[in-house]
Amino acid sequence: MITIRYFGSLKETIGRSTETLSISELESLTVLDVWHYVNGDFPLAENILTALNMDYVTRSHVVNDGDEVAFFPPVTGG
Amino acid sequence: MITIRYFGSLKETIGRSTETLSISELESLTVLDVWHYVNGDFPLAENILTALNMDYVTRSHVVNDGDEVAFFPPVTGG
Amino acid sequence: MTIKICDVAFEPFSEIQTFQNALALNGKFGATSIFIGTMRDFNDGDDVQAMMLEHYDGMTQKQLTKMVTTTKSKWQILDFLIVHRIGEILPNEPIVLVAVWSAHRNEAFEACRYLMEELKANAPFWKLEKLATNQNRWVSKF
Amino acid sequence: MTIKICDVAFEPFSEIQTFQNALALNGKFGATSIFIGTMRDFNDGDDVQAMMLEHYDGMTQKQLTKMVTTTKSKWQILDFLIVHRIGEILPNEPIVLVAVWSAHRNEAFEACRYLMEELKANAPFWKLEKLATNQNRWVSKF
Repeated sequence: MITIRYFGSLKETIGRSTETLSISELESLTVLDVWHYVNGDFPLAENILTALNMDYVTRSHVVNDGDEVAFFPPVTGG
Repeated sequence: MITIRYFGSLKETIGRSTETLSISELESLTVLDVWHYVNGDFPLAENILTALNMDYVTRSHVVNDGDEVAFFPPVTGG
Repeated sequence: MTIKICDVAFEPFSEIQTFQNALALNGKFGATSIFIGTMRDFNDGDDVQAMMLEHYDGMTQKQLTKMVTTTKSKWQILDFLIVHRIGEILPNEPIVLVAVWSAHRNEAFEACRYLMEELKANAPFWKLEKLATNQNRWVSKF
Repeated sequence: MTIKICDVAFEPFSEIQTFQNALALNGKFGATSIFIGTMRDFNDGDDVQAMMLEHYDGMTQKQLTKMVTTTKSKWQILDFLIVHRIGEILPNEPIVLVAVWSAHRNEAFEACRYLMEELKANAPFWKLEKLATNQNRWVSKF
């Protein structure tokens, strides 16, 4: 099972903040694959950042069982 | 009359902190001339800074009656 | 070294004073560089009434810790204090505090600036502004 | 805008807090950049017991005022506070405080750094250290 999280304006766009994904053939599933598994054809906008287990990763990074994947717009703290 | 002031380690070297100089022919007297008027042949060391009326000036700046001339080593505040 | 995520208003100067008093660094630090970010009542030409600061709990702490580690590898730093607000913030309330103690001023200045720029670029916070018109607007980067 | 020359120990954080409370800038400033220089108990490899800070009264104020004017012409600044100690200073006592308030962080950071560098380079202060060996030593620049 992997956990998927959304933050900021993307959370509103998607209409969910957290969801989980249980699939059998997790091997070689990338961050981008995870997005499309749960969001279908809805495009992952260019400016959306991606994190795996709370570290920034590229969309082609491989996801493993137990991982937490996050999608969010550019950060605006400070 | 012009006022001459010394600060920091130079004050100790010279042994005075303030003195005045009254001379009749002040015209075209420079900061360096003032130094030698009161300190004779004692050299004005390369690193000594010079101020005229509390603004930094070069040694060739002309001094007028009523001016305050200051000599001091590089500043070390802050 | 302290990183605090704070869901109520904080007083930056008493935070720094309390932190500094507890450091066993008397006579050792010669330089303290501090940055405080405070909420304004205007942004992009509009009046702002309040702001909701959301963050990614866990990732924030992880990223800030990494930034501090990198900063320590670049400059000789004696100690750090970072405080960041989350939740509802009103104009004139502090949002972020970064304070750096070191022996010399260059290190303190450079490290404080670097940390703030890294925090702005990478710490997972998002600001939702409540405008005077009662509209909500996500702050976005250009 | 305040420039203070102070012949007794001062508390930097209460100075800043008091000054900021008196500013009519609530909601207008988004960034505060602060530098505090504190006396260390060591310098150039030697233990230091105390320091006598001499200055050129009048020229100090004149030069600091000029620095502030130049800083204001370079960056959009809302307000400044500069405090500098003179007289006998003990380890762990603050020597200098520079605080800058502005709408945005770049201005605050740049102006604070610029002011400190200008102060170090041009403000007429001289430090005489009293070493642990009881010798006096003028601090010199290299």
